Amino acid sequence: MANDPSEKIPPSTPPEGKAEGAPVSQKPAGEAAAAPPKPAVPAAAAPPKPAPPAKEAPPKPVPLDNELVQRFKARFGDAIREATLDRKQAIILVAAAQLREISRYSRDDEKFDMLVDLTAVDWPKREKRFDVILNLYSFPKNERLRLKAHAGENEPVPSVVEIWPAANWLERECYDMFGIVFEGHPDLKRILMPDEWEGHPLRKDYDILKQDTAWVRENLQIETGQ
Amino acid sequence: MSHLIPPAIAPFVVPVICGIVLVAVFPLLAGYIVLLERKLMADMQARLGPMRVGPHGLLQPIADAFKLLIKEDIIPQGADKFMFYVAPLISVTMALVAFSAMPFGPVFQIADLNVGLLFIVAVGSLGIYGIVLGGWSSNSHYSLIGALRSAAQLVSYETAAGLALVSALLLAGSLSMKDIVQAQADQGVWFIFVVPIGFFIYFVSSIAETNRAPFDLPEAESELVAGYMTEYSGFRWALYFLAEYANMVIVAGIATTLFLGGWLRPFPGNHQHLIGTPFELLDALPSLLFLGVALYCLSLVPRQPVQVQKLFMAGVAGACVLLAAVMALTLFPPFDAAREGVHGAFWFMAKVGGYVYTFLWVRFTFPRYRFDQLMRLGWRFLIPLALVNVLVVSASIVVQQNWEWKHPVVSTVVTTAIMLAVAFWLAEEGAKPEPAPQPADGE
Amino acid sequence: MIDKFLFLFFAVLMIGSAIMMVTRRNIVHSAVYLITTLLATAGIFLQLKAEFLFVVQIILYVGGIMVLFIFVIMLVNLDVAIRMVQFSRQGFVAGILALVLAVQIFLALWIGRAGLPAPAIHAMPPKNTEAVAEALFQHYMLPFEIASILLLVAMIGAVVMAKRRV
Amino acid sequence: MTDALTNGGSPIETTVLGADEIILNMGPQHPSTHGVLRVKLKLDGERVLSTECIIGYLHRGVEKIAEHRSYQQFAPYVDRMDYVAAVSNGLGYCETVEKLLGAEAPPRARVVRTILTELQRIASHLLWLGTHALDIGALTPVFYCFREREEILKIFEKYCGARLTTHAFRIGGLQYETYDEFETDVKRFCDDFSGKVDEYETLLTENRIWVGRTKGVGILSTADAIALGVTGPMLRASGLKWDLRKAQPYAAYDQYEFDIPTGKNGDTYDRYLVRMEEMRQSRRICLQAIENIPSGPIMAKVGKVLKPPPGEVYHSIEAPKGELGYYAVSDGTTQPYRVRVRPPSFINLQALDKMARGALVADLVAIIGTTDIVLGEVDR
Repeated sequence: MANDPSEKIPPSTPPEGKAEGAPVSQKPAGEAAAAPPKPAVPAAAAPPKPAPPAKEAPPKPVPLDNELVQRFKARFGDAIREATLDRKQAIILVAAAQLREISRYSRDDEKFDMLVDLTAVDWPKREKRFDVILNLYSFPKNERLRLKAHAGENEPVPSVVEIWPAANWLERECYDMFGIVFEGHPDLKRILMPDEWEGHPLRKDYDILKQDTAWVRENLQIETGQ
Repeated sequence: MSHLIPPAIAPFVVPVICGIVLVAVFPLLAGYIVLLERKLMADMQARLGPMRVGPHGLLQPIADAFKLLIKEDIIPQGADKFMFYVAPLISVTMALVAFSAMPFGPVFQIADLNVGLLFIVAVGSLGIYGIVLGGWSSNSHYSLIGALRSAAQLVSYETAAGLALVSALLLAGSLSMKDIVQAQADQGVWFIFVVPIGFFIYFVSSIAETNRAPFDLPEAESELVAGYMTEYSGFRWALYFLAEYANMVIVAGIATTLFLGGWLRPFPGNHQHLIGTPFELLDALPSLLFLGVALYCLSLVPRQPVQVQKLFMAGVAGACVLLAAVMALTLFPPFDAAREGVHGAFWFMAKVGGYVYTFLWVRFTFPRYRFDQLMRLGWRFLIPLALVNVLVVSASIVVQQNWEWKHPVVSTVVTTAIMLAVAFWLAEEGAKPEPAPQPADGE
Repeated sequence: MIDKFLFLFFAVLMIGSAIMMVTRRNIVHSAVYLITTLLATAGIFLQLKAEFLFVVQIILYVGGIMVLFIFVIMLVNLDVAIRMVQFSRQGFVAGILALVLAVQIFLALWIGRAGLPAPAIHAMPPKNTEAVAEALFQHYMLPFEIASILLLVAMIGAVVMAKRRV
Repeated sequence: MTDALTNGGSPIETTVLGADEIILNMGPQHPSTHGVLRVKLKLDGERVLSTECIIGYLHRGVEKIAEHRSYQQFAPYVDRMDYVAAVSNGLGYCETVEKLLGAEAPPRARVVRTILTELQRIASHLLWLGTHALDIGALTPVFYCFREREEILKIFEKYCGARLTTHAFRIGGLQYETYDEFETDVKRFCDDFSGKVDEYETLLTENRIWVGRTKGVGILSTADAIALGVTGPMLRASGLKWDLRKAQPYAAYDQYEFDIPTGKNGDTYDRYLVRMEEMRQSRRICLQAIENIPSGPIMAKVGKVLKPPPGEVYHSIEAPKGELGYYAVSDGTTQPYRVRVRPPSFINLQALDKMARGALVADLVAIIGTTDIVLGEVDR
């Protein structure tokens, strides 16, 4: 039984390779436990640390260039736009067009076998306003990785449902909330909002008080939902 | 007293009184069975149950009935109106008609048919039409599935129940309810001790027949909302409920009559006297029991918060004292005629109550079967077991009658042992995983 | 007097619901009328003091067979049946046939009326359950067993046919 | 009236009798969809051919609200997502913002957080157990479960005044010191609780009907579970020994010893066993933590106005239902630019179709129960 992932597949990046801000474990204390999760480990883990000094240097994103990123770059070249480390978490910005290939590579070769989350962020002032964000997790390595792709207003993004079935509802939610179209999604329709709703609520230009008054009037028989 | 009544109508007096009492009182009785059920359930689930209406919720059934009466009677769109109206009536009528052959004692019986048992079973099984037609006419999927489940379940379990009854009938040699009890009196043993397996089969099947948990699939609330009753509301819904509880009492009555000795007093051979009195201890037991309840109610009186509730509680105690007095009075020689009837009715009701209590107990304890499991239990366990049971019991009777081999205890032990072996074997077989469905061969 | 009244009541009920049964469009309603017919038949048995037959009629036909009928009817899609034209121009032929049959029965009764026994007034033996058992298991043992085997064969056939689809 | 038999679905001839596929709408008002889940079932008789979940009836736009509240103001809102495990939600959010700020809660706060979160896990699992058993038709366990859950809620109430949506934690630590009898209360609860879990198991674990209803029902293989992003007890029941409390410890979990229960078959019965064992393990953690609560401050110095430097962070915790993640983006102002919640119920619910195909309607009820969803979290 696959009760311990790290016994199944030897980690390609040993957890100790965190020297230059390795991709990703959540926090330093977490690194120790990246070893096989067994009951004995926490006993050996670091004792509770004293509270950190109140004034540290404020965290900020820094460029990242470790083995993982290099492997990605070697494989995909220009499609890997940028790699950063923000609060000890690895972020790789990729070209939207190549998203599916990069995802497949991440899953099959880099063993990021679970798509934890897929979401988007709206930056309306930017030329390509949406960030599509894929949060990946690797059971064998106990690491996280964030793939990010820029997408414009009416620019379809390749769907990753065929790679991670988990993306199905997540992409639908993204479409529902931001209006991002995922190409190749088996059933792209709204999921949380009513099917006939106009507008995509999580866009920055969708005011928090705004609503589809016509829909509300027709379906709820009230003047306003406020 | 009997000379006051013209002979032309004399034979109809007791039946008519019984009938009126049944129709008038049974709904109330059903309400109190519900209250009892809720109280018992509450007790087993670490809570109090209804406490608000009347002291300890004693008036709850009346409040519920009143609420149901004045509720809106909703008919779903697209329903078959006529059927929708009639269906609950069928259920409740058939259930009440079945009571007409039920002996509540040597005296209290509406009609002693010579096919009484068959009549009760037949009429009781007609109640299914109320369920099936009600479910169908509601124009709702939940109702329809509930109705279908109900029909399938009833047909399956009636077979097992019928075969289980046969084992007791073989011993009694009659279909008349009175004769069956009389046979148990003559043979000096209740049939449950002769054919325990038959009783067990009947017990399980009767739970299934009355749609009670863990066989309450036709109304499984977590799957089918309320099954065939989903679209019913108000008083029609209450009629279904009434029919369900009436059916419970009927199956309990059948089981009591066939297996538990009907109105017979337990330990007929025990003649120990209540100290200092000429009465037998067991004859005096009902009175003592009612007196005890009365005392308990009296002790609760001061704890009631409101004056009205105090009075009510005292009234309940008074009623118990009255019952105790009636039970005690009939022990005196002048009332010998009434004694059989009153005490018989008490024991009959007590046994029915015990049977119903077990129903409720089972309900609170077990999860619900799945439909295929229920069918498998019926067809692959109970029916074969019941068939073997009939064979074994008739064999033992033949052996005893034809070869003059009079060792009833030995034969009972032997038959029961054989039946237990068969039961365990069948259970083992049933526990084996279902073989994967074969791919269609040939075409 | 009361006997005659009961007989008339059940007979009228029986014929009336039989007619209703064949004329209903809704197949479930038809089934319900069929149940009424069967119950009325049971009532006539009771009126003739054949208690055992009365109960068996209810248990077997009404309680068993008709439940299965309704069960199957509900499983089958009813839409089609309701939309179909009920009498597809065979009414004329059927009417003639019915008439011929009625005349035939009437003639048979009329011609043979002398041989019919007087209406049985005497009560049946009180234990008619035993009487039925005696008839079935003593006098007509062989036909009874043959009939059972026939039913068994039909049942096994049904099981085999159903099994193949699963 | 018989239109009902075919409405919505394309009638396909499936049996000789001509019985069509039935489309059955379960919910949004249905006793066993645990709120307002609506499942559109395609049935052949009682066998489920496919399911489609229709959700959103409880959508409140939590993520949109976050963009219009300050960091502290948003904290109470997260309690309303998984409202039966509000403490866990709060923990996830507070730690995320702390990470965004680069701050860390003091040790005392972290231990108290751990205790409360584990109690919340027990409470959540108790609620699950009660309703799950009720779905399968066992009427009694639910009352026993609520009896114990009540004790936990009382502890919450004594600690922060609220029982359900507690808002127990603050960004940077805790607002309230523990009350005087906190340790004794938790200890007394834990001491009693061990016997109570055994009691539930006596009612259910070896009950023939229960086993028959749950064993082999709704099987989810390890590979499917990973592919569908399923986390929490469901993933563990599918055989993967993975728990964020061990894999990437947060709060004070690295200090305590506990086991991760796993299942073998990934069926409903295994999920039941895993959750039962998790309750025992949570009790174990509580007992260890209560022994030694460090003294010291309960609040880190984070300031009154929170202005995290621009950037983003993803942080997740092991909530009772699975991995509860928050992805927060700051633009350097007092309000978050974007807060994304990774709701475990939402993603676990996606596996329903996989588990339910070929099952009976009755199994579907068991499967929905064992998925342990809270619609407040699914719809947000």
